[in-house]
Amino acid sequence: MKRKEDPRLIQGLGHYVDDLSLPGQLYAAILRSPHAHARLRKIDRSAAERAAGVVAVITGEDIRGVLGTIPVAAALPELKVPPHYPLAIDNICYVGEPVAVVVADDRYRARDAVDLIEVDYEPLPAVTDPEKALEKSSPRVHEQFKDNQACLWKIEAGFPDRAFKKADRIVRQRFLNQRLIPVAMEPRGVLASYDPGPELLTVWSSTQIPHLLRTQIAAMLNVPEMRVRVIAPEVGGGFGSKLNVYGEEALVAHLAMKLGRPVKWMETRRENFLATIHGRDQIDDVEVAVKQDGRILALKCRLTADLGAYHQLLTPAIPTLTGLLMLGCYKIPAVKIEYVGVFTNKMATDAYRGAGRPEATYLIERMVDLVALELGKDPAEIRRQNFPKPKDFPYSTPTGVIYDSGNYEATLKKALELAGYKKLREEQKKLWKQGRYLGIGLSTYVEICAMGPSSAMPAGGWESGTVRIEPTGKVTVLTGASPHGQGQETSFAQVVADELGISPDSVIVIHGDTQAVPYGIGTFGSRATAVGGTAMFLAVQKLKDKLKRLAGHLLGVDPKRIEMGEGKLVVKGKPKKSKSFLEVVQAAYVAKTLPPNFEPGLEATTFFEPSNFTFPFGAHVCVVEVDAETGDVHILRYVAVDDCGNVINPLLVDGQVHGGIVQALGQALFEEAVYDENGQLLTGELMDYAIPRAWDVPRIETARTVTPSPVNPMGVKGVGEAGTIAATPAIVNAVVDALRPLGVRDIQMPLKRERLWALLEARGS
Amino acid sequence: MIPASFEYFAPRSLEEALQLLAHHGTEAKLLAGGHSLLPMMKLRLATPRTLIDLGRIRGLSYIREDGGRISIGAMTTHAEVESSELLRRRAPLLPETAAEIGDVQVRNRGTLGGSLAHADPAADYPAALLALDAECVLTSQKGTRTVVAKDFFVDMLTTALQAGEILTEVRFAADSPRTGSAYRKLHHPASGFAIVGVAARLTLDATGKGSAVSVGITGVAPKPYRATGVERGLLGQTLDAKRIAEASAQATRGVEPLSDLQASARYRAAMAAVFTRRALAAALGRAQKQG
Amino acid sequence: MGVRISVKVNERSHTAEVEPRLLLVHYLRDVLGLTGTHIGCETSLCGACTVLLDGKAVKSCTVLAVQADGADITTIEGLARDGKLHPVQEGFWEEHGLQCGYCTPGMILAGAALLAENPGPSETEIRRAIAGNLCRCTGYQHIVNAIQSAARKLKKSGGRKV
Amino acid sequence: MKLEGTQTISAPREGVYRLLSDPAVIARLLPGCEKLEPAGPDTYEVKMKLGLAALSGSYQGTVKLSEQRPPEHLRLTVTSRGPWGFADGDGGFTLSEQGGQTTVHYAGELKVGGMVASIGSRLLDGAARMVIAQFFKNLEREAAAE
Repeated sequence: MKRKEDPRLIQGLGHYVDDLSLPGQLYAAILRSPHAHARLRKIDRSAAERAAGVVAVITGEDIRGVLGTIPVAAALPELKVPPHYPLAIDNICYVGEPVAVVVADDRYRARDAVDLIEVDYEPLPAVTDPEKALEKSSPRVHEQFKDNQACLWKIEAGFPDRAFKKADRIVRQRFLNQRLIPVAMEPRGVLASYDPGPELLTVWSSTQIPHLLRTQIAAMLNVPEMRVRVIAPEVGGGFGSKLNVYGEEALVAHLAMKLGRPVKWMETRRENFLATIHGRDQIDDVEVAVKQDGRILALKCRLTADLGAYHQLLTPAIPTLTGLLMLGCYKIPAVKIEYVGVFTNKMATDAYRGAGRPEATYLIERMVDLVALELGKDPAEIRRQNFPKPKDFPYSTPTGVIYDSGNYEATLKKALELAGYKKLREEQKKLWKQGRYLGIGLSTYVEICAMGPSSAMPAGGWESGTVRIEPTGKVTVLTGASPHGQGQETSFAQVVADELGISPDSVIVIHGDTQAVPYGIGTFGSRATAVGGTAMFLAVQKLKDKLKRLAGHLLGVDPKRIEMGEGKLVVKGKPKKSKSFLEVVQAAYVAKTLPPNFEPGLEATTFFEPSNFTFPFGAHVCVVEVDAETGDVHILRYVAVDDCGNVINPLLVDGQVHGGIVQALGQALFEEAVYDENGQLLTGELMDYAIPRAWDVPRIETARTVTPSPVNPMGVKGVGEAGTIAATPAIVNAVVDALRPLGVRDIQMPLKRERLWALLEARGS
Repeated sequence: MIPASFEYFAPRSLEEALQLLAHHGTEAKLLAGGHSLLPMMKLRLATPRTLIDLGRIRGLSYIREDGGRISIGAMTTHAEVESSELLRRRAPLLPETAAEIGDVQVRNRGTLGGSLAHADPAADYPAALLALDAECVLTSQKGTRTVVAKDFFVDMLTTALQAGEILTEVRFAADSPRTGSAYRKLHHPASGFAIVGVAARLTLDATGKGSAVSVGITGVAPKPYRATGVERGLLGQTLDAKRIAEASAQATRGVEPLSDLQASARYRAAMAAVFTRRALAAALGRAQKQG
Repeated sequence: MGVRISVKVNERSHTAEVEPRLLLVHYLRDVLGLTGTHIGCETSLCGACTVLLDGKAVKSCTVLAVQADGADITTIEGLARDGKLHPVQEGFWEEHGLQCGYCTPGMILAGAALLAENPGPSETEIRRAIAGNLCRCTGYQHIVNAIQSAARKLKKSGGRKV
Repeated sequence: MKLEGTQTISAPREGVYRLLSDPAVIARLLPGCEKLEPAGPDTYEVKMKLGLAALSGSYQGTVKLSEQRPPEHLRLTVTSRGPWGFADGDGGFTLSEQGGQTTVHYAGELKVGGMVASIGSRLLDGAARMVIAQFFKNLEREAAAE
């Protein structure tokens, strides 16, 4: 089915934040620190205040005691939480930290006035290397803490030390999961307007979590939550970067209230690089204990996560997801993980597509390949040997999660067949002899989706869904999930239409407006369909029961005998005895012939709390050739076999998989946020930070197996992040495999040409 | 994302433009396609007080051949160079190079003159201009003078253009028979600029020896240069893959390669040799095809 | 100090007095209210702001409004004719060529400009032609499919001028 | 960013040293320096206009002389800030003489911040080289004029 979202989007009729304008609207522009660490000595804003068109200039002093701090919703033992103000008050801790806001009558003049603000900074020594930051001699990012360790979290289960003693071999490797910049195509933006009559503050923000944002900015602004309405209009991509509460959201709202005029702020791409959350940035020191036959007995990992200067919403929690998923799709009985979160003078990291799970999958999938290399076995064989079998599900891992359902061997088998694995290996041997570097990389992944049971989520893991059948027989669905490109307006309409036996054209899905939609959690962690969709599905069931009851009443039969479909409610076995869908709906509203104790109207809301996460899985195969002269990586084939449970709309699932794989390809080959030792972001624009373009990307071959999830009635699992989680190690495994004849066992991401060239050159290619 | 204010002039004739330029001096910048200048202005790395838009002047956009000499007006866009039938036939190196600049949209607006005058050390055109032994025609109120490409590029972002001068035309000789050329480039993965860009043109004599060989290299050093070491190794020689490979090793002789996040000086030097070899090999193949 | 410009946008003529530094994209969005053209970067790399200027795809964030004086501009709002979607728009809809939709208007116009010049492009030609348009959602494959599908349709219908 | 190199000036060491330690001369050596005024012991306030073709901007900052050991060593610290960020250079100059010529060895560090750091990195190497080359070219000229 074609997407319902598309007609407006392909005609330029969708409205993103910057497309909205209000009468009397002002524009905000932000002055940001060029220093990574400094004391603010003095700010002279007089020239800016005098500039043409300028209405206000505010600095940290103006918000001291007025605006609350930016929230962090992560509970971890020994977590240090530095105060994080929307505008720097005394100290600067990263390049890009907001120092002052100019509000003017047009965006050009606001921008002009920013250059007129004079700031006297006292530069302080910065620290950007997380390991150096842990040394005693390191400058401290926050003076009030005795060191830069932000948190410490440990898991130990299944006697890992004993397992390591029993091992035939121990394989060790350090992996750097580099810092990434999410680069949603639409930068962040906020428009706020305050209506003093009803005392209503309306905030339009490019966000993935309108309800949570409302709760949080109400608190930051110290206004009652019911006086705040948050609307997420069209959102031009998020990838986790808009799963957050940002200082600018509170600042712009504050300014709109203070100035009594609507205020808009749009992030520039440069600001988006400097001051929207970054992703990944972990150092993983991993060792695994293996038996000669290939069985993996235990895994140990010390995980050092560079959290940046402050916590954003989930910053310190992200690496815990790495911990939970670290054993991948393998039955590894013992584990020991120690995660240290570190403050550095950089932008905060937080949830970026996959959020902790790509890091886990990367390290375990690379490790399994290293084990194969060490034992001289085929990497497919090592994987098969360590998979839990279908009968093992639900499978409880030593890290404390329960994989709901799975058949890992089936996806691997299908992927290897599609790729023609055996032939590829033969081809590889031939090409190696000719001095050509063909490589084949596997990644068999499992991931944690459908976030998630509330016990495991900082702000609740349920989702809301409301279904309202209108008197005309048209259906309005309200979902607390706030999609931004995933296509739930279509897939949800499909589900509701299927259930009610009507056309999807008769269903509209509304989301992203806190005034319209019951409280919700939002779209992230591949949860929209499995959790939000289920809430809606259950709400539809309530209405179906009601419709059947009413139809039974109208037709004079037991409601259990009523069937729904094709616009009708029919008595089972008596096709002529029926009422049209519309007749029954109207009867519910006209309310003249209702069964006893039957509530008029047709609206139902469900808050669905999942009992567990879901665990999609799959097997990806990547085939590359490395240009021996330049180090250029050519991806020749990419085969993805994914199992995300039941599928509602195959085309949408393919779209998610393609996009995810290409984002992973970005990390594997190009992307890297580089800070210099003074804390300057050297990749501060798309000129220097490469995200994949159409010509960098191969055609992706997709296929699926279907293992429904028992966690929700639709049997769906989620697919938003699968590609990103799976593909990075598949590509890196392929490139390392290609260079195997040179004795290469690991290469640090991104696999820049020069890095590969240096390996080729050093080993006398 | 927003340029600083400036005073704007859109002269209708070259004379008028020269007058404005003379009047406003170094505070004025010339606006051609704007694809080098406007991005810098939007980031406020460039804040010219005055902009003189050359876009309204007729007669600065042309590609013509006269007696074996090709002349191209400075306001000719990359897309026009790329798709010129005349150039594809008579000097295919230039369209091949133009096709490697930026992307479609950039090529539709960016101009030959604008790109050359900006003199980005990683721009593509300069390599081709050097290999073509082109001349740049500089016009001022005092008249015109021509500067050969080798002397036009003075340093990073610096050309031989003096105050009051406008680059109006580029000229060079069309290919003679048994000439082949090629442009080979290692793209910067983000910006698309040349980490290394090599333009090669060679002509074979009746015996298959290289009677003319020129190699222009961009992206490697602060300014584009002729790889004279490579050229000397091939001139008058019977050209084959082996000799080309040997000569290409001299691609960075006498220059100190740049170093940045994407490529160290060592890698740049190595790639200069690889892409020189590839460009020359392709050029040779094309020259031989004509034989 | 304003400069007077006249432009034709989506077949309608407009005259305005603009500040010389006003970018074409801001003229289209803020002055004419045509917000279908998006802004994604400031370095002319993302292509979200692509419009057709005298039939050629250009990045309207890197063109001054004054440079467009006298030009004929097509934005995404003007691509459908007489209530009928352009084949490239149809292609994007049918082949799921978009997710969040932010890059989509620029991408569609880049595709339409390509097909106007080259009605039967190869996959490589399509990928080259949209290399100046970044998409972070789709992985490009469905976009390529969408343009291919539009090319097939155009061929069947005997072409259509953009 | 580390900067290091050697330049030869056709003049005796004393003379070169005198030039390098004379604020009035430094003002002429620093490319784009428009104004240099005393602001404390061996410290001067400067206004500079740095121009690389299209890219140009006005900077203000300070120049400080230290570690002065005539005629063989001195250290120059330049800080500057402008709308596109800051650029701070700090380097030692060691002078030796041979056959009436002075070899100046310089070693130091350049720190840039703000816009210049995050977008200019591609051009930074070349730009630094250009400024240094200009500095020594000016020094050569000053030495010749003595």
